[in-house]
Amino acid sequence: MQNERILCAGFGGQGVMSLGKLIACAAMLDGREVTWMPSYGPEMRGGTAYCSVVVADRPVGSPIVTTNATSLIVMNLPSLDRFEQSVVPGGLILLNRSLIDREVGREDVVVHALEATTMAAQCGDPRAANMIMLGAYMALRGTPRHRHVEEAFSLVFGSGSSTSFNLNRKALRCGFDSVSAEAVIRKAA
Amino acid sequence: MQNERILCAGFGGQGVMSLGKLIACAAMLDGREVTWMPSYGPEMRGGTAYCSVVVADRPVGSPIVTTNATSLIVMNLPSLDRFEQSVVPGGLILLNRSLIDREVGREDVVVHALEATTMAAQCGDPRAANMIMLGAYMALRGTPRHRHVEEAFSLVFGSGSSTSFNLNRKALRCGFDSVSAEAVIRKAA
Amino acid sequence: MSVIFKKTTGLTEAATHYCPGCTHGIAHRLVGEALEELGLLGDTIGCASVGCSIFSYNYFNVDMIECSHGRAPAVATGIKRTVPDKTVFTYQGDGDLAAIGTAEIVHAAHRGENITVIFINNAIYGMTGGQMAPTTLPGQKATTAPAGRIAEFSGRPLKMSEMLAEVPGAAYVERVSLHHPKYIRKAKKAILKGFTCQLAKGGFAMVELLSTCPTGWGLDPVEAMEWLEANMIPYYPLGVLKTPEEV
Amino acid sequence: MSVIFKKTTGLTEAATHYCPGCTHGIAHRLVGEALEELGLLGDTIGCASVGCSIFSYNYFNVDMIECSHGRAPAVATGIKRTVPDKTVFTYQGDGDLAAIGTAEIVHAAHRGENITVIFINNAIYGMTGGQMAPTTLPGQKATTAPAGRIAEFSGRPLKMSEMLAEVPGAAYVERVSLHHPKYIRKAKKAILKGFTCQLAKGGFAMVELLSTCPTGWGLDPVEAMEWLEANMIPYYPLGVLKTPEEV
Amino acid sequence: MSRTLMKGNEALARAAIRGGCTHFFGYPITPQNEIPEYFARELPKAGGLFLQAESEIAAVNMLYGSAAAGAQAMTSSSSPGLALMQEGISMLAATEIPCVIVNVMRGGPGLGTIQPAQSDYFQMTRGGGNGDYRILSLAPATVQESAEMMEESFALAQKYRTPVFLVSDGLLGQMMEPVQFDRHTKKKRAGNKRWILTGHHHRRPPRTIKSLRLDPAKLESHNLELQDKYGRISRRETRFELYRMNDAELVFCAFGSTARIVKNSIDDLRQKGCRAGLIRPQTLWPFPVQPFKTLPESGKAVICVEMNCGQMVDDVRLAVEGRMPVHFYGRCGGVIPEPAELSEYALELLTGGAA
Amino acid sequence: MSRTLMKGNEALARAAIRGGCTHFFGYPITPQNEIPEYFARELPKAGGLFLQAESEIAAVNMLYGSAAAGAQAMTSSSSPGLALMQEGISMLAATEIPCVIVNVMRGGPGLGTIQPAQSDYFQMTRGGGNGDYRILSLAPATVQESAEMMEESFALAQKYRTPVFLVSDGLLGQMMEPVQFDRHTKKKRAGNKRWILTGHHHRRPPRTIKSLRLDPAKLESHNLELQDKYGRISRRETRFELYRMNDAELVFCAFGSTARIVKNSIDDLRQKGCRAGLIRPQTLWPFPVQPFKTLPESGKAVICVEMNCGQMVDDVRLAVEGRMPVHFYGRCGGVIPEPAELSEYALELLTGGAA
Amino acid sequence: MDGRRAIPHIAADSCKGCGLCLSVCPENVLAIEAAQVNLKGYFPVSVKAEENCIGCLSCALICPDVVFTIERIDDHLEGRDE
Amino acid sequence: MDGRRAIPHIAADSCKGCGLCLSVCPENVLAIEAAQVNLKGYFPVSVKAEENCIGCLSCALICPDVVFTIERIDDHLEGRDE
Ligand SMILES: Cc1ncc(C[n+]2csc(CCOP(=O)(O)OP(=O)(O)O)c2C)c(N)n1
Ligand SMILES: Cc1ncc(C[n+]2csc(CCOP(=O)(O)OP(=O)(O)O)c2C)c(N)n1
Ligand code: SF4
Ligand code: SF4
Ligand code: SF4
Ligand code: SF4
Ligand code: SF4
Ligand code: SF4
Ligand SMILES: [Mg+2]
Ligand SMILES: [Mg+2]
Repeated sequence: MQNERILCAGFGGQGVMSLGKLIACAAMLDGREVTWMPSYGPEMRGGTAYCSVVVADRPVGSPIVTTNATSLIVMNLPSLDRFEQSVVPGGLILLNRSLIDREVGREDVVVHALEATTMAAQCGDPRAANMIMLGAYMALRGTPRHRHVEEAFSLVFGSGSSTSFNLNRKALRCGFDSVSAEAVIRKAA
Repeated sequence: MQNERILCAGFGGQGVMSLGKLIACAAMLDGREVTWMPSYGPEMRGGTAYCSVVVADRPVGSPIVTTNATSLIVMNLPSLDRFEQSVVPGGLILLNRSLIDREVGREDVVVHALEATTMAAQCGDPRAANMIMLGAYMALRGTPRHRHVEEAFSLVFGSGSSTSFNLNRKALRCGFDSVSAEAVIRKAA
Repeated sequence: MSVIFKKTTGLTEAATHYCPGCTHGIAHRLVGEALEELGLLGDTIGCASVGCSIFSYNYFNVDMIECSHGRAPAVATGIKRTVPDKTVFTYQGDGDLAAIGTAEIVHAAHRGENITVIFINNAIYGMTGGQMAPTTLPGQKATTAPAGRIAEFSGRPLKMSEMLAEVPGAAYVERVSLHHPKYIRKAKKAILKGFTCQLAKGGFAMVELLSTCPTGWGLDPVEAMEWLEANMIPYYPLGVLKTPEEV
Repeated sequence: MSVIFKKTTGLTEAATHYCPGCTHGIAHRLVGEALEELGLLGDTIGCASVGCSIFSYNYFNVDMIECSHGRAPAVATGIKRTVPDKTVFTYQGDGDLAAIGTAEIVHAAHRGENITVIFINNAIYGMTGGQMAPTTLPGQKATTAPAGRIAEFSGRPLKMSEMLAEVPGAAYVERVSLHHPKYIRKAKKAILKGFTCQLAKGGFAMVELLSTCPTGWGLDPVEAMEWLEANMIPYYPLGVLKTPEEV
Repeated sequence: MSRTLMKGNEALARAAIRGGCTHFFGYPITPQNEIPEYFARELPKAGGLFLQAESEIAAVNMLYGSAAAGAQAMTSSSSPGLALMQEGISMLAATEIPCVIVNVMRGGPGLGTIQPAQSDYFQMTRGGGNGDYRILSLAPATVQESAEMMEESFALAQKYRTPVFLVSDGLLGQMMEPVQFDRHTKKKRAGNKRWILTGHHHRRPPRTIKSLRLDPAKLESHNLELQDKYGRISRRETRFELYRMNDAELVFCAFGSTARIVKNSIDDLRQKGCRAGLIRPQTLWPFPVQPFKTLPESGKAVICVEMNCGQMVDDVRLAVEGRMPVHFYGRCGGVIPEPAELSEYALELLTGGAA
Repeated sequence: MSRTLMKGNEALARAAIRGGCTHFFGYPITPQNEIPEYFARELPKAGGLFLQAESEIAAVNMLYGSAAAGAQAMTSSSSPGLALMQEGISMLAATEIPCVIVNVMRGGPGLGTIQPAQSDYFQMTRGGGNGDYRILSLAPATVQESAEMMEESFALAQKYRTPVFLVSDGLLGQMMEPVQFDRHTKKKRAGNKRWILTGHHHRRPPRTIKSLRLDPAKLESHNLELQDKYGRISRRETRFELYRMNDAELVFCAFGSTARIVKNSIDDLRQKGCRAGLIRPQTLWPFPVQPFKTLPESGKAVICVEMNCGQMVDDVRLAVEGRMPVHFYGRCGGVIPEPAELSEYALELLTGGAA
Repeated sequence: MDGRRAIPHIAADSCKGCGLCLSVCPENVLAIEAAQVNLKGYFPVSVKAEENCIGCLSCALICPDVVFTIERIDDHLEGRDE
Repeated sequence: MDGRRAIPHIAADSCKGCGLCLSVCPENVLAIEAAQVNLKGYFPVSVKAEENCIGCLSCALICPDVVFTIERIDDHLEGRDE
């Protein structure tokens, strides 16, 4: 399977850290080698937060994905500004249209935009936008496996309330389903 | 002139430190290279104190004289016990008979004993025993010069009272004069 | 029309990095206003401590120095003893002042250093992520006291102002609170007094400001203010603990 | 005939290195007697501090550990939290406890550590040769205060007992003096109370013993006792500053 | 054996408990806060004690007292906190107290940054406190290895009656990686406890733990005994990993998280036809000299890569003893090198004829 | 010029005042107490300020504040006290504060002893605090040189905006020796003061002295600037003395008080027909590599002599680069080597064919 | 004492949407709209009932981010308040 | 209360001649002779008027070097003092 170098970025409260953890954890359950690395420090306070996830078949060397990302999952405008150039040609930019009102400037990457915050609100809580993004990512990349993502929920969040579990699951599904239905895909030039 | 390596030792309050300083300072005024090195630390409290003086014609290397002393000026018994073997053959042991009631065991050194404490008391203060010893040392070694020793008084003690200056001077003279008069000199075997 | 409130020139234009609703911002404004009103901005040297307020040197419109964790009072001493005509203050959190920096604050008070100490007591280590501070209240949760502080295990919270008021060299010690505009006005007066004490060469002055850390406490900013009022003030009573005759 | 006074088994046979007339020797005896009388010698771990009393581990007939300068209360904390059934005490000078070790003693009190602190206040740094301590009296000469301590420059002396009594976790704090047999009897009672407080799990207990340093003060031992009475007691009033209900 | 995705810091803490840690004393500092926080939650459940100290100085002294009373105790901190512990560490070394100290390094000097760095190599290998002493310094490169070394560190501390450093950094501490805790490798060692303070119970003379020896002869012989022990540790506990070294013409030397980045470069360089390999010190002190003595014939140059300004280079030079040139590539201040820049540097070096 | 018999410590203090020292902050510790005591008496008379701090940590931080406000400030301490200052020294280096720190070394580790030693060579040359920094480290061998180096240290500190170490020891500090204070060599240098804190007087933007740079790129470039400066210091300020080196077959390397003892041995060895010489580093950092690169043809072996367990040996080996064998002879724990034992060791080495 | 006495001006991009000003405004002058996000990603406060502002300064005193500038309407107040 | 009640024993080689015991003895029992030096070089205290000792323990309580052992003369005191 292909190695994935994923960068998840957004505002502090948008759940980009958990999003990354879920991918890493589920990929681990898929049997792959993974690392997850957060940005940390005061910049997380209110500012932009991001994390790096590497999924590979051999032990991972550098866990940092601030260059050569194969996927960028981006939830707000400042993060797009900062990381747009970090994606390899042919890579994927998955963006939250609800908070990003500009187009991606690059022509050599796959861009998928969706109204994640709005969709999450429809599912019951706008804070579940990260799950919408995760669902879309899974649909676009065909990995990690659904089953393992759901297993990862409890590993990452602990055994939380079943309502939040159901909400997350619903948002995940909604993001997943949206890909074929609503997506606007531009192939790289 | 000959290099001198002098060890002065006694109880904490007997003024062996000043004795050494006076020799060093006067020898410096004689134009020679000198060092003075104290023992320091809690062992000085009540216990035995000593200092090393080196007088030479070239810059002094090691300032420590716990072995190969050419002269040992010793004011109490524990110090004689400790340092008797530190003197080179042919060296001098100048001892305060008032507080040392045993004979020196070695045959290969020059021993000069005097009742320094008693003599000092006669001069006005038993605490001036160190000056008695200094006077005797000067007489025996012919160095440092009287004039420089008296100059050294004010350099070492600061400009103290004239009474103490006079006392010191008197004791010094008394020690000096005693050498020919009272000394019991045994030549090295 | 006349402007009855505007941003003090005691603060720079920089936006703070503090979390939404963090009272560090209020405290900053009060210090800036006090220095401006006393005409001291050009003559002041501030000592930033290690805590969320470490970047305060980006916000105060005065010369500033960053101090190692807890050591601001020693650094301030070095400065004040070198340029006694300058106004020197420290701005310290409760981790900084009441834990690692205990010796330095006690001895600045002990020597009667003529400096002003702004002490932000938010009952937690904000910057490092909500660990227990010496000022954390019994039962209050912290990342290193997951079940809440247990007095039998960690002791009852340290009352720095009361303790320092006992030190002979301390001239002025007052505790105020930032939880409500009415109290904020009083806090401002105390801070002014803290600086005029220094101008009068009165000796060591400290103003303790009861503060919130919404992030560390896991409360929203408004709840945090309520929590402060309901929990901190009863344990840390407000008021003047020591005052010089003349100030 | 019956022996009405003999050397306690709380002390070893070793002769102390203290200067003639130094009250460290008296304090040692009182601690040794107290531990013996309470039957604690076999179960006690003592923490020696850095000062003239560093060699106290040669004199007390208990297991002991040497602590870095000022840190004995932290070391004692580590020990007591590991073996809570042992009796743990520190023996600290005023340089050790009131200067470099301020943070450690305050926080041992703050946490209410169940230890006993024997605090020898001789108003000077004895071991290093008579430098000024935080407890040196105004006008008192020291090698680093050649003209005598100047309060305007160095502050008025720190009253550790008063300060620590303000700390909520402190259970028992008393100041006694060693200048006269009558007071020495009282000192002994206080030390006993300091240990029984620990046995009762009362929390932090400290006994401050006003002491002499004939060498550092440049006085003969008898003069030193008189100086203590005439100068130290007025500034450092004797008595109980804090007491637990039950002890 | 099942794998858990864990932060390096949390894996350290969990492994410490498995390794027998009973007492933790520490003071918060980024980027190691997950360690005390984990202990605060988990150590009491395991029957141990977590106590937050008022400072790093208090923490290291509590550690001293606790270990002296027989606990398997540890502390952890990050770079400036370690600097504050230096007097205490010198004391621990002098009194031969078995205990473990974790350093999750961040950039310096001064407060520097909270981002990862390796600029405490000197602090971790050359004392930093006063006097002649050495601390066994373990440097893991993965979360798995962090856990394993941490678990083992308590046994090593007991075996040699010595403090042990576990040298991590902000990258290793903050990242998550799958980790396996194998129940069977868990080694606990009681060690000789005849020196601990228990109270003499009137059954033996009082015991003293101390460092002060005013008689120079006694202090010298104590020092010689310590040096002896350090010699034993050097002979027995030096560790390293070799990666693709068999036929290497370009020999990297890197430790900890930097080493994992270097591995990426090596794979990359090999694809580009450059035979690169890695010597990874797993102990910083004792430094693994041996692999440098037996460098392959093919070797042309050594590149030392560190997240600092070259603190390990001297050790590498001393080990290489002039057999081939030693180069240095470093990033610092929280900048983490990219595999690509290392490859580039290496290729330039080779084509520039530096070898 | 008249000679005064002075203790090394007092000569240091007097020279500091001559060198322009205006502020002293310190905490008592043997064997350096004569320094603060001298300042307490004399600095106020010279218009300066002596303040006793509550600890070494407070002292180094007062020093920081005072120098940041423009004073020519210094502190002094001895080995364990230096260990306590490490965090502060790292801060001083990071913020580039010109100031002087005296270390009158005593034996270690831990409290060790108050007797002389040189076991802080690592502390004085490899940081000891966190991060990449270096401190210019002057090591006198006589009371006269102590005074000269001390006097000059303030100018060096200003010139490079750096803390400077003056590395003495209990022997040099406690001994008395004649010393001359030459009025004409007194160099004072104001240095660039545009960074000091004065209050902005509404005439310029506020100034900040700080070490924290959360942006790794900024912290890295700050580090590179520091390294640049250290390079400049290395090139310009490295110092050493050669003693009877012209035709030496046996090359001693020793610094500070040990070097004077070694000189006795050299004279002794020469009398016995063995051509010995000495390279004496007068700066410990930067270490004088050059004289080792140009060792006389006659050279057969290097003997590094230290009052520690061999902390300088690595630097000597790195400088000798395998051109001849490097041996070590050391005493520690307060034991001071005798000239005779050094001669004996040297002769055995030569006859044992070790060269 | 009723009626309009002052105008609160808001530097919306400095606002972090903490809600403290709302909570202390005695006249309910201020509001936060969930719709609008500022440059920093916060929902900033806005003036919803300007006419009610009595110029008590509570909002300005409690705002940690010095978002407010308050102007008094002089004609109305002149001579009544010092 | 007058007369002899106890005997002070002195371990002269432990004595540092500080004089504290002398200064507190209410009955002038003790003395220091300038003539005699002990092993450590101090002038130790000696009992000059044993018969005056009332067993008040003052000397023992203040002696920093635990030089004293005091014995009570029982026949004289029995039943009078607890
Ligand atoms: C020597 C050292 N130890 C620990 C830290 C980590 N540290 C940074 S801020 C802080 C606590 C800050 O808490 P507080 O002083 O209460 O300030 P707040 O953030 O709450 O305003 C700590 C422990 C450090 N930077 N340096
Ligand atoms: C870190 C450190 N700083 C300084 C010293 C030196 N020192 C030894 S004892 C002492 C002071 C002791 O004074 P005090 O605690 O009052 O005890 P005393 O000797 O008066 O009984 C000092 C400063 C030290 N050993 N370690
Ligand atoms: S963490 Fe707490 S103290 Fe720090 S900025 Fe946020 S709210 Fe304020
Ligand atoms: S120096 Fe002072 S405290 Fe120390 S032993 Fe002598 S008299 Fe006692
Ligand atoms: S000034 Fe008072 S009334 Fe006006 S908006 Fe602010 S808080 Fe509300
Ligand atoms: S108090 Fe200030 S930052 Fe908070 S919501 Fe109101 S204006 Fe915005
Ligand atoms: S017991 Fe009392 S009376 Fe007897 S010698 Fe001692 S002090 Fe004097
Ligand atoms: S008090 Fe003790 S040491 Fe002092 S003179 Fe009397 S017996 Fe001797
Ligand atoms: Mg706080
Ligand atoms: Mg004292």
